[in-house]
Amino acid sequence: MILELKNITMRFGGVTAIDNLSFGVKTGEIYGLIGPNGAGKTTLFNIVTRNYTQTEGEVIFNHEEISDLKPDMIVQRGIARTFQNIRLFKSMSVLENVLIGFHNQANYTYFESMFRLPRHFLFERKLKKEAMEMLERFGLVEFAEVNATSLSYGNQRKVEIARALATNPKLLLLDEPAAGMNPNETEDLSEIIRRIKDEFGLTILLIEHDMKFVNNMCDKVLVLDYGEEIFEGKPSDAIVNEKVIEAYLGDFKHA
Amino acid sequence: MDFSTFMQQMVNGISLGSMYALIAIGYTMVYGVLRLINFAHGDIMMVGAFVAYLANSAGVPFEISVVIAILAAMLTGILTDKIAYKPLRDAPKISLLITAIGISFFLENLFNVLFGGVPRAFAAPEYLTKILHLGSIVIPVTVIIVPVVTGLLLGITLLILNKTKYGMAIRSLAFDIPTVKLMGINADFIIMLVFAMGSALAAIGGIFYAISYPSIDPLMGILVGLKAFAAAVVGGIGSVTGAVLGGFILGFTEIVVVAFMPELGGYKDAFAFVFLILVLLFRPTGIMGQDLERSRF
Amino acid sequence: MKRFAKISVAVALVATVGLAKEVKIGVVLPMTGPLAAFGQTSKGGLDIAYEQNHKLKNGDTIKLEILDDRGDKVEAATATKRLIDKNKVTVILGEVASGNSMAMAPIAEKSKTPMITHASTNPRVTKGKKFVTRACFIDPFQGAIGAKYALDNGYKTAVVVVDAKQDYSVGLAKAFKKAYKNGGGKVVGTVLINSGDKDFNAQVSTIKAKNPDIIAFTGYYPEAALMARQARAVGVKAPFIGADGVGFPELVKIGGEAVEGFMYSDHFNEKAASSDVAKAYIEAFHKKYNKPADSMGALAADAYNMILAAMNKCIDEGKAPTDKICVNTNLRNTKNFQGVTGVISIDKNGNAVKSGVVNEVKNGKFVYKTTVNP
Amino acid sequence: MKMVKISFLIISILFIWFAQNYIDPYALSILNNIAIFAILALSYNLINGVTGQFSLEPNGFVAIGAYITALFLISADTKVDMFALEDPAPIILAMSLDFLPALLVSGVVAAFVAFILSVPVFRVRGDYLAIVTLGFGFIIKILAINNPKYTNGAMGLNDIPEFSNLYWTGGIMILTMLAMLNIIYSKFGRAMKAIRDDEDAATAMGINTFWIKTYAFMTSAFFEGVGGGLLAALLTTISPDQFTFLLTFQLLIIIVLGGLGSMTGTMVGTILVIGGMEWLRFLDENMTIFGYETGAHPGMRMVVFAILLIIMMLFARKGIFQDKELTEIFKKGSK
Repeated sequence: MILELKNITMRFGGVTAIDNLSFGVKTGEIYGLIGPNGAGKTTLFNIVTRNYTQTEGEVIFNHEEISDLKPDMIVQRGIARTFQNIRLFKSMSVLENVLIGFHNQANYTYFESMFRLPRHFLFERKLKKEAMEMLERFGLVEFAEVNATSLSYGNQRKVEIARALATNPKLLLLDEPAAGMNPNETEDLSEIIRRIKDEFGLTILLIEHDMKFVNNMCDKVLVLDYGEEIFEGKPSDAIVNEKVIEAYLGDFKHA
Repeated sequence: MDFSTFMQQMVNGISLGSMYALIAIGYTMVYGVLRLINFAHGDIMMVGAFVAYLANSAGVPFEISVVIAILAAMLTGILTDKIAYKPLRDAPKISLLITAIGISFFLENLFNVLFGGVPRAFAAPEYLTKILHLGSIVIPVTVIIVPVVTGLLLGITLLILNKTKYGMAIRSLAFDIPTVKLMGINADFIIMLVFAMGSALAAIGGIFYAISYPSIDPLMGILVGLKAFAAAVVGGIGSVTGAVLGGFILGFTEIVVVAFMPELGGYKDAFAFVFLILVLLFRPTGIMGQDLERSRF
Repeated sequence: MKRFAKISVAVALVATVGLAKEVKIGVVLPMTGPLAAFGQTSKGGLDIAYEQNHKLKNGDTIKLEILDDRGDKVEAATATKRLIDKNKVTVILGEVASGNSMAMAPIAEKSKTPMITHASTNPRVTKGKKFVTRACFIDPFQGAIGAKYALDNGYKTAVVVVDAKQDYSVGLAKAFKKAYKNGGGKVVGTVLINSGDKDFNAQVSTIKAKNPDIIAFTGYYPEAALMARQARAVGVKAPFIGADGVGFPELVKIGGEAVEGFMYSDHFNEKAASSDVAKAYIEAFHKKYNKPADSMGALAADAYNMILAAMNKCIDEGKAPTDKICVNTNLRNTKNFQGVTGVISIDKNGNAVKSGVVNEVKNGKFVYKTTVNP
Repeated sequence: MKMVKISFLIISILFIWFAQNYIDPYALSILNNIAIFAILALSYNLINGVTGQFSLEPNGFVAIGAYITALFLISADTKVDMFALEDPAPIILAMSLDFLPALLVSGVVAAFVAFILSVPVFRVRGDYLAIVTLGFGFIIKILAINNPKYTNGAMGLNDIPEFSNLYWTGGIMILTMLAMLNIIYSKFGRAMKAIRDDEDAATAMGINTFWIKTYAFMTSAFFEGVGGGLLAALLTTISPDQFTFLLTFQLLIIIVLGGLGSMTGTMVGTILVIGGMEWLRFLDENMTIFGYETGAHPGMRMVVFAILLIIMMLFARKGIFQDKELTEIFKKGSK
């Protein structure tokens, strides 16, 4: 059990976004979080990444309670994330974006850079090599020098995942990776995700609306509605589960 | 420090406080709506004082020159928004701030070139500069008029904000300009209204400042403006009552603390910024403010 | 051989007349900023003196290069460097505020360019400087005038107000205190202000607590007027006595009747001027500006005329008027020069030994009281 | 690409040697001014342009640097003679160092003050940074005025030995440029740019944004302190009023004109603005346009500059070099 959330409750003013939710993700699993809009998926995500502090409950990662860590600290612990609306660094090239991910793996100090001492060159060369290898893995080498935000939507998503991988994570959080992609781009993406999961021994927690993508990707899913758990289990069972359908169909009822 | 001197200083503190409050309201309204520190706001106060002086010395009766000054300040505020801020509505924050500083410098130096850097005597009419003698306490009449007028204006401003259609539009703009535009409200007109109200109050503040300290020069707006903004932040940026509260706290401290400990006189101008840093450390939203930081995730 | 010498001198004279050169005088004044009134009135007097005479004996014409230093000492230093290096002036005239002159003096001294300040009264401006002279008296003398006048009129206790931002005020306060104590007076307190301040509530309440017979204000007129107002507003009755930094019409405009009875020492007063040089200047002044001649303008005119006199002496000695060393020596050796503000002679440290006057504000006018000789 | 950098270095060193010996004093003083303002603008661009933190701190640190260097350089007996309000404190009399150590100490002290200031300032985001750093400048001025025992109060310091010549100012300018480029082309520079583009995304990459912003702030403060020292040794006289917001405003124009985040742009910006300030001086003086005497209007120069800045922000927000270095433009162009 690499990630465990116990009795998580989150209140914004009067609204209860998440109501006493508990679940766990096993190492090496691809775990899906699905549910209608406003079900609390992104809020849950932000609790894991410590951007939000939950009103009640515990977050345990690798058997360590991480509630009082800051967002940048948990990245060093091995939790990386991508954003729903791709947030690449617009003034930098694709290579530089990925190099940012490697930031904490280059241990040379500020003065060594300022005075160009040997360790600076040593690590910069090592970093550049690793970054190029990462780009190769994602087939982005030809775009290395290109400004990151000028790429196609699919490629930008790949850069964002490559950048997250550069932080050498154990758990990768993907926020609607397939959003806005056409079928063969989605296919291409799920193939890459499966490959990097095996190659880096990752655990993946993802939010997604595209049921076909969830079906062939996730080992397990948790379905949320109004911040409450209404189903946990295999995606194939979820589709036939009466409560899940009602929640989704219910969407039309509410409208 | 006998009783009469104490009362004396209390009254002076309230008077200076209300002047800061009048200017702080303008800052807080513009920041509340546009998230912009209107650096030029302090200079709009100077424009108010100068235009009143110019009109008055050109023979126009004092009351009318005050109205002219308020209109001139409102016009300056609106033009500043139209020319410098509107085109940059969705530019990065840093460009807006630099433009605001540019406008501030433009106003200061323009008035310096046109009217010269010679400090001028601000002639106020008899009934405003009379000095009352209540027992041993000696009180210039402005020290009473200023807080009363400020209270009145605060009431009117709150009335407009909470009760009128435009007020509601202004308050809703504070949350999210794009969505407000979707609902058919002419956002730019409302923003213009905010600048007009803020500038008018600043002009009145400027004129009161010139009556109490009757020598005016083109650079008088800088320090007073900054202190008024610090007061707005201390009171809670975005909240009008907060701005007034902050203004009084600052005005009060400057007069009373220095009266008790004259050797601190030299540090009078630093109080505003010390307050500011303390507020940022312990309560960034200020006394009355709420967190305007919209969620980023 | 003699004939040849005579001809060459004649040729030289003709040559110089033929191509009458321009001799530049660099002028640094605070035309804007808090001390703008001082700069502008000085220029007023300078323009009169320039119109009266801007030709030297050898036909050279004088050209004035006036730069504004905004009353800021760094700007004054930069302007002086510019005048010496870029405009290649022969002499520097200025500045008014002692603080600014003290920033300029080392620059003039280092480049061996004669500098004459017409209104800075702090002794340290010329201290140890061979190229810096002065056309006005110095603070020890002016401090003594004020102290003596106060004691003669029975004001036994005094509070001294010092503008901590101005060398002029600090120097004057020291001189006043020394003379006042020696004369038997008692300084019951010292209060600090900063030029540019507008609110003196704290200082005024301290003065009220000390309740002195007289308040010695050693700063400039903008602060003097505001403090007088705020003092009267709080019920302080004691009269004010100041110095040449206060004698300006704006004092009455800003101060109103709060400055009634404000006494101050000064360099010059129209009524007291008797010499025909002074009369000619005052008449020209009235014709041009139709308002009473002030001391800053008169001092600037004197400084200008002293420079011309020194240059003409250099020409008599057969040297060029642009020879800085010669002009400086003649300037330093000025003896019994009849100026608008009285007879001026420069002592060995470059200061002028001359008389001063005391004026008082009487229903909005500056009224001459008495003259005090060195 | 290496060749471009090396050749620039050689050209500038030759130019400095030539200028120091063969140019007339007035033009030389302008070059000195340009070199010092380049040092200030280059370092200011790091916190403002590269890291995207809109701070208005320079005049405060320049004042610190100027006062510390001046107090180290002025001899003890000149101090005794100069201090009028109160006699100098023993520590002030004891202070005396050569020019280089004095500059270094000024820089270190400025950087230390920056560190203390960064705790309240970087805890909170956005516009407050501008106002707090502006307030910081005022507080420094007020401290200088009210402690005559240490700073000779409002009268400031005169007779500062004139050490600054083009070797010092030009040399340190080159070092500043190299230091800035070295920082930008390293993981720290990238982290700073990441914070400028999207601070939350940078945090999500494991970057401790507080520390990176503090590094940038301390570096800027260090070079601004050194620049202040050079300025004091050039002008030979300093006073609390001299380090007003006008100095920061001039630096703002320079980095905006040159291009926020671009160091070569800042160099060009400095030459244009400081050179322009000097060249436009005629605007302040009496002008005869078609025979019409405009009379002296001091301040007209600043009106023109204020208008220039606003026009630039409206139409050329990116500045001449945008946020690219000269070398990058060559690279882009050549591909």
